[in-house]
Amino acid sequence: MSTLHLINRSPFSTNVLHELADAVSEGDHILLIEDGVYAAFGAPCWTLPEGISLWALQEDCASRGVTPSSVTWGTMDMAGFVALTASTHRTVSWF
Amino acid sequence: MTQNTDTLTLADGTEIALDSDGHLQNLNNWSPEVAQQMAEREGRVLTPAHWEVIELLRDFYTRFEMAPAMRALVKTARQQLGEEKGTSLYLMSLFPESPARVAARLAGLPRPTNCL
Amino acid sequence: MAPQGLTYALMVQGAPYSQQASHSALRFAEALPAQGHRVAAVFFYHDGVYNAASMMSPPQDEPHLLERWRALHQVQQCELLVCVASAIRRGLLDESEAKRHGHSHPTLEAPFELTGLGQLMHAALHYDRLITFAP
Amino acid sequence: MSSKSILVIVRHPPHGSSWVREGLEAALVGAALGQPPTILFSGDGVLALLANQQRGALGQKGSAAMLEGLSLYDVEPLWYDHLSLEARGLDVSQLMPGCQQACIADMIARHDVVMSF
Repeated sequence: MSTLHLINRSPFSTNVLHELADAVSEGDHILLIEDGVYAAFGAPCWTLPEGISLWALQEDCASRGVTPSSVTWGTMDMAGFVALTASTHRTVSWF
Repeated sequence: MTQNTDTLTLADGTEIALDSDGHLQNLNNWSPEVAQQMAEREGRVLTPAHWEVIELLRDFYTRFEMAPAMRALVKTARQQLGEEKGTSLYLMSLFPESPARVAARLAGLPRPTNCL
Repeated sequence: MAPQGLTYALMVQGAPYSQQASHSALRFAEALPAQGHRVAAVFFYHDGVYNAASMMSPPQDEPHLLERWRALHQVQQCELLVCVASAIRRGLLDESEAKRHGHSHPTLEAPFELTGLGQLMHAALHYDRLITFAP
Repeated sequence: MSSKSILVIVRHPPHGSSWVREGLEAALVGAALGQPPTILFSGDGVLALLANQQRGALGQKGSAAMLEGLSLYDVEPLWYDHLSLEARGLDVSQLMPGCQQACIADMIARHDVVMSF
């Protein structure tokens, strides 16, 4: 019964990621899309609980010249995005 | 600009414009006399029981800045007019078809924007 | 392990050519069939209603989002539902609303349809997933 | 209708954008159809719950009046994320009546569908 959280805002312009830290549960997935992928440069600049999978959408990283830190962030193509929405119970968009 | 499809003429000769659904074009034009004429035009006779509901709707709109859907209208009627009148059956008997719509139109509330 | 054959509802809240929301939603919707899923309904709300602007005329070297929505409708037989309250405020009127408000031309055409929020709630309750693409 | 539960999360403040009103509209329609959603105010959304609001300039409608009407649609209580409230230096005494605290993670986990505004 896990949740996919979609982030489409730059972490440097909003507080979304800090809010998200209180909203996730173990087993949830976070997927960065659109301007959200700017969060994928290094280690997260906020603290997340354990047991959360972190992803960045490949095509939005590529268009922006962002190379996600491979230690923290997995990359995912559009097919992976679709698969994540199917394997989780619900999707929440943060904007 | 809104299409002018009908008008009411008040006793003093004032013309009041209605839209194609019979709603007031300008909500500020509402008065009990206007409601009375709108009802006559629709072939309805307003009794004190009808007026009670019309007043209830105007009060709802003033407090909450929206017209109530049926569910909320019934609940408000129950709270303000008592158990007996707070039923959809009772409201339907006063305003057949759709009480929330018809009574809101007569009460001079805006045409609802979100048809269900 | 992911379930197969799901029906999706999308809610699009971002305006075309201002935000990436429409692109993301289209990309996502177009990727569904490859995994056996389909989009059953797209609900346009907030500034997302501008996606239905029938006179949308983008330069030739940019994606024509209106055409993409039409194509999506064709391929996946999805409903393109536009919140009537959001749309009319913002000047998107189908033929009957245009007439009602005294305008000579509609600004929204099939396969887009003006509809109430009830359809969004219906989609949320009846389809397997609801995904929101926000500005 | 199916028995799925819907959570409406409002995460934006009133007046500056139409998000609060549009989220409430969706909740009201769900309720009018006999499926009252849960409504949760989180992040800047908690600011929509402040007491003593009024209409904006140009007659712009806010959301406070609508919020007061929600209980007539059986959409109650008005849940707020308590960490969001604290983070803004506010406490429940500054909010309109009918508000109750919640934890956003639990709320999300307990509902089938989440709509955010």
